[in-house]
Amino acid sequence: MYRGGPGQWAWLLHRWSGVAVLLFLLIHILDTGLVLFGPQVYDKVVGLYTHPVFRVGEVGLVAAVLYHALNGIRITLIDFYPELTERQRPLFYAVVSVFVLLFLPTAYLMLETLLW
Amino acid sequence: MAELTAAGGRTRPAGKLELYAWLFMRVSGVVLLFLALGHLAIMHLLEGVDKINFAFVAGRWSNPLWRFYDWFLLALALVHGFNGVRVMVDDYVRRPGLRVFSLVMLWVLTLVFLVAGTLVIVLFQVPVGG
Amino acid sequence: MALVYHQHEVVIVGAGGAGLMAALALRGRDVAVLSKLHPVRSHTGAAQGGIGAALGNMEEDHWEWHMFDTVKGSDYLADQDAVEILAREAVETVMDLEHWGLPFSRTPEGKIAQRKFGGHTKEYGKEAVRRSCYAADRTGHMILQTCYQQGIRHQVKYYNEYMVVELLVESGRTAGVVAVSIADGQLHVFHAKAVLFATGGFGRMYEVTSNAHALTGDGVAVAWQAGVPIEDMEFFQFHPTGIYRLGILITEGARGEGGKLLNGKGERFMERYAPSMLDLAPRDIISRCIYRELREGRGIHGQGYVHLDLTHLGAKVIHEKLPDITDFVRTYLGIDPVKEPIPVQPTAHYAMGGIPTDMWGRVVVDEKNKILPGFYAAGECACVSVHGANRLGTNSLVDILVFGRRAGRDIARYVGENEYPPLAPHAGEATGERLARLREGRNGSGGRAESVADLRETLQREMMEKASVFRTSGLLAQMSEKLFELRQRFQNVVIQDRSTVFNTDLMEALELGFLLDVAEATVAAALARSESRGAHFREDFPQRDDQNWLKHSLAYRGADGKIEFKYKPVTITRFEPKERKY
Amino acid sequence: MHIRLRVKRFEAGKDREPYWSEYGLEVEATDRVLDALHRVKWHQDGTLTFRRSCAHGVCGSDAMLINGRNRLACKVLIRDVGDHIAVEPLRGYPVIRDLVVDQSAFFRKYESVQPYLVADGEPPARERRQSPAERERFDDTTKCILCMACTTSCPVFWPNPEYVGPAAIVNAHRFLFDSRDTEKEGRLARLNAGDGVWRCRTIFNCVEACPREINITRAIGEVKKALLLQKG
Ligand SMILES: Cc1cc2nc3c(=O)[nH]c(=O)nc-3n(C[C@H](O)[C@H](O)[C@H](O)COP(=O)(O)OP(=O)(O)OC[C@H]3O[C@@H](n4cnc5c(N)ncnc54)[C@H](O)[C@@H]3O)c2cc1C
Ligand code: HEM
Ligand code: SF4
Ligand code: F3S
Ligand code: FES
Repeated sequence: MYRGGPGQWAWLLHRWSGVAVLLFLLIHILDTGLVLFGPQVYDKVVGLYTHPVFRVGEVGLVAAVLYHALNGIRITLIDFYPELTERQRPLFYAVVSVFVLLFLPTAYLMLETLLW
Repeated sequence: MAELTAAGGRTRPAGKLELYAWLFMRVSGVVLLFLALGHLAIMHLLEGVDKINFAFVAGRWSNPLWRFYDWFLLALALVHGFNGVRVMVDDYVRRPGLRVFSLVMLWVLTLVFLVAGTLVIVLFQVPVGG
Repeated sequence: MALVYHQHEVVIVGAGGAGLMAALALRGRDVAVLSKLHPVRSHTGAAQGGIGAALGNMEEDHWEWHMFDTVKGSDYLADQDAVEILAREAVETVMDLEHWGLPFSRTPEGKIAQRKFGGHTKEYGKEAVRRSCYAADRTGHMILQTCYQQGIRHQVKYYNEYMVVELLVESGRTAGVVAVSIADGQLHVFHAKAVLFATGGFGRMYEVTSNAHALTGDGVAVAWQAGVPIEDMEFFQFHPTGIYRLGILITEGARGEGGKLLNGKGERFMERYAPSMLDLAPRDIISRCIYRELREGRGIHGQGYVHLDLTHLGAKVIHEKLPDITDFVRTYLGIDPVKEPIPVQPTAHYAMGGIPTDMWGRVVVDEKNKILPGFYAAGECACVSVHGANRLGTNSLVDILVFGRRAGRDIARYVGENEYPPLAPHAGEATGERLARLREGRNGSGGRAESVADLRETLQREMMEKASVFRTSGLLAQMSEKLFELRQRFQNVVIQDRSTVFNTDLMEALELGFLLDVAEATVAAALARSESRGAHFREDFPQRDDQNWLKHSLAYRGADGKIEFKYKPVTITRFEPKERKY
Repeated sequence: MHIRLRVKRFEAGKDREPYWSEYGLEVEATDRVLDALHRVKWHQDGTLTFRRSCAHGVCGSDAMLINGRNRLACKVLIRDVGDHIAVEPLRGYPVIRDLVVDQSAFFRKYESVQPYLVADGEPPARERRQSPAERERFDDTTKCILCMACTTSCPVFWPNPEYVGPAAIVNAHRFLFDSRDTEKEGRLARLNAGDGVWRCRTIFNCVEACPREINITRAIGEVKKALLLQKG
């Protein structure tokens, strides 16, 4: 394993979170497509999503999108303001911090009903 | 000295494709930031999956603005995501034949999903009195 | 193994500043540049301080002043007709470099910036002048890059990682070279009308040196083995400020910007030795002064070093003008030169001597300047002689470029006028057999197997002790015996690596052979010269002796292996020898 | 101090797979890793093969993977890497032997960006003028010693040796932002190609690897921006 800096890990995560979100999106297009077959079919399938396994997966999805979005902003900022390259490490830590700040309460709210 | 490899100064002319693709990723990213995070916030935080059912969708899509919002999100995310994978294919798939095949498949898939998703959003009829 | 045959009108050996400049002067012709290192790894890239030229961009300056300083700096041993060319052509050479893209540092008006350097003065010695054109403290790096880049532009043909091991001379004419391609061990014969050697220096014969590992005097030794004499080998310059123990150079530019040398008592000791030039006196003088201070117990904490103090220059000057040396000092010593002085000691730096040439880079083989047709030399491996007994800072970069180019121009003329000389049918085969013996461990006369590293380390240590800054006949005689012993032991060297692929073990063995050659010539010439002049200081003959020694030495290897000398007069045109005071 | 030095070995045309050799030796904490390699080569195993020349970080010969990172062996001190040291050849180019890789493809990429000044018209008798600010504009990228550490640390390059790579871009930048150069278009077009500058994903490994502390990603960003703002 090459011992790269934070940028390397940021990129790996960005890449695979993007792929994960894309896969979800494809599934989501298919399941939403079921609305064309009427309420019985749709409600039955979508009802599966209330299963705890899916609930946890859903939190994972939110994490992936959130991280990908925040890091995407970091990259876009650096791209349009090359002088920010000098601050790439702090920027990465900012992404991580904002991620934690937003993700923890969100995850709590989303899983709240499961916990009770 | 002996040349052990051929991978050198070969260039693949790209016109402005790579430039626009790169720019698109950033612009669509920023738009997606609002669309996708907004969507997630509404669906998974304010509402919660247990509230999502046929009636909910029907209610939402009775407003064309929401239909447009969802379609726009779908289209943008699809193209953004597929372009992302296209870049990955360029990075990882080295065998020329396999590469072309992967890229073609990718575009076919994108088109299929885009058309399918669009059809769903356009064709969906809100049941009378629903 | 069969030899691979090539034919090129011109073969240039060495891709440092001198070789590349010659190649550029020959662009459009059938030229091959052979180098044992990739061109951008050449040691020209390590030069820091600058290139001297009387541009007069910052204050009044004239090439005559530059010429005078060079002659005086050489302790009057330089040939003044050659120095005149150096000083005059320096200006256009610097302009050429600028036009080719060299990113010089600039003055506020956008001209090439210049700074002070040791021994460079205005009005024939009045005070220091700003003459050194620089690109921060990586002038050599930029020169090497710029020349290499232009070479790419003009499609110069490079043979990289080819090590030249033999010069082919057929019936009094140069016919080519024999080289090993390092990557696969294949032996190649290059048949050529003209050959230029630009193989750089040989500081690696000393233990503490600013020179790269690759600087082992290959070209000088190979030429010597082909019967060419070598000139002025007794003059080897020690640069006063190498990083303690490591020998890594701290450019004179640091003193040019105002850095001071301090001894263990905190005194600026150069005030005592060179009251007008102080820390910017020439290198031979400062190196001796440092050794004196050390001998008399005034090193820092009684150790073998003094301090180079830059702390008063302030962070801005240090970071802007001396960024690389700041990096070296931080990396290797963990010291911040903005806050702390740097421990320094003299370091083996530059060979004034080398393959004798005339002003067109043509190699001459006797005291009457008889030419060996088709053989040229330029750069540090050559001796024109523009540096005489001591080179001034910034003058080597001028030398390699001015005379590299002149050699290139004359080669263009020569190859236009001449056909390929005949090549002996078995050229290179004896060399091939010798290398194969070495590689296969069939070397030696059956004595104890010797290791290259042990012999080299002994050589370097002993040369440092016995033939460096201060010399006596006793020490030199001991060194001479030591070299005889090392030469014997070298016959029994056995290397471990039997492979043909990138065999650096074999290369190091060959390089040790070259180092032994140049060391023998150095010691013999130093023993012969019973005077002190420039970098050659004999404690038993501390005075300069113009009566007997205002002449160049030419060392020949006799048939019996003994070294013999001939002497050649110094050309004096404008400046009569005077006592040298700063 | 005592260290354990492991070196990944391979000889083209002889070995099928790389293997590791391990050496124990005494060194000073302030020695360079290059010194340790030399000590092994000179006193333990003469077959150990690597490139080196200047020994102080200016010639670019001895970039290699040291404890998982690209470094110059002559610019890393033992105390910076500890007493367990693992050394491997740079990734992504064919290994010729041990730590020596084939550089030819690397230099072909470098050459492809026209790494030389092109200035139209007859040069003036004296120097072309350039203000200190104009000179400063490209200072950072003039420092490159072509050591290959950046390109071979780039995760985009590893699977895709066609990527022109940070080192070539750095050297294109050196001329793109030189006020004297007049050949911007050709160079920009080259970098706009499919294997050009757009392959860079802002990973910053190159910056961390560069022994000359060049802000490579910034240079790449500036080239991207120049392409973006280019007319036509
Ligand atoms: C640290 C340092 C700083 C310096 N600073 C300055 C300065 O500020 N100003 C100044 O004027 N001078 C300076 N000098 C001196 C100057 O840099 C050198 O004298 C000069 O660069 C030598 O150039 P060259 O072209 O002769 O040789 P080099 O640049 O040393 O090149 C030698 C070439 O020969 C090749 N070669 C060697 N042997 C063989 C072989 N057997 N077969 C094939 N190829 C071979 C090598 O591969 C290399 O390409 C400095 C020197 C050092 C060491
Ligand atoms: C929410 C806001 C989003 C932002 C700000 C964003 C931003 C970005 C950016 C800037 C890139 C380019 C990275 C690069 O060139 O190095 C990128 C790549 C990518 N994005 Fe997004 N994106 C977002 C949402 C999405 C979504 C919803 C998907 C899935 C459908 C997605 C999938 C991808 C993929 C697969 C890549 C390619 C990754 C790579 O090349 O390494 N992104 N994203
Ligand atoms: S940019 Fe830095 S790491 Fe890359 S080749 Fe140049 S010096 Fe080496
Ligand atoms: S590591 Fe590679 S992706 Fe770009 S920032 Fe450096 S070139
Ligand atoms: S040996 Fe020159 S950079 Fe390390």
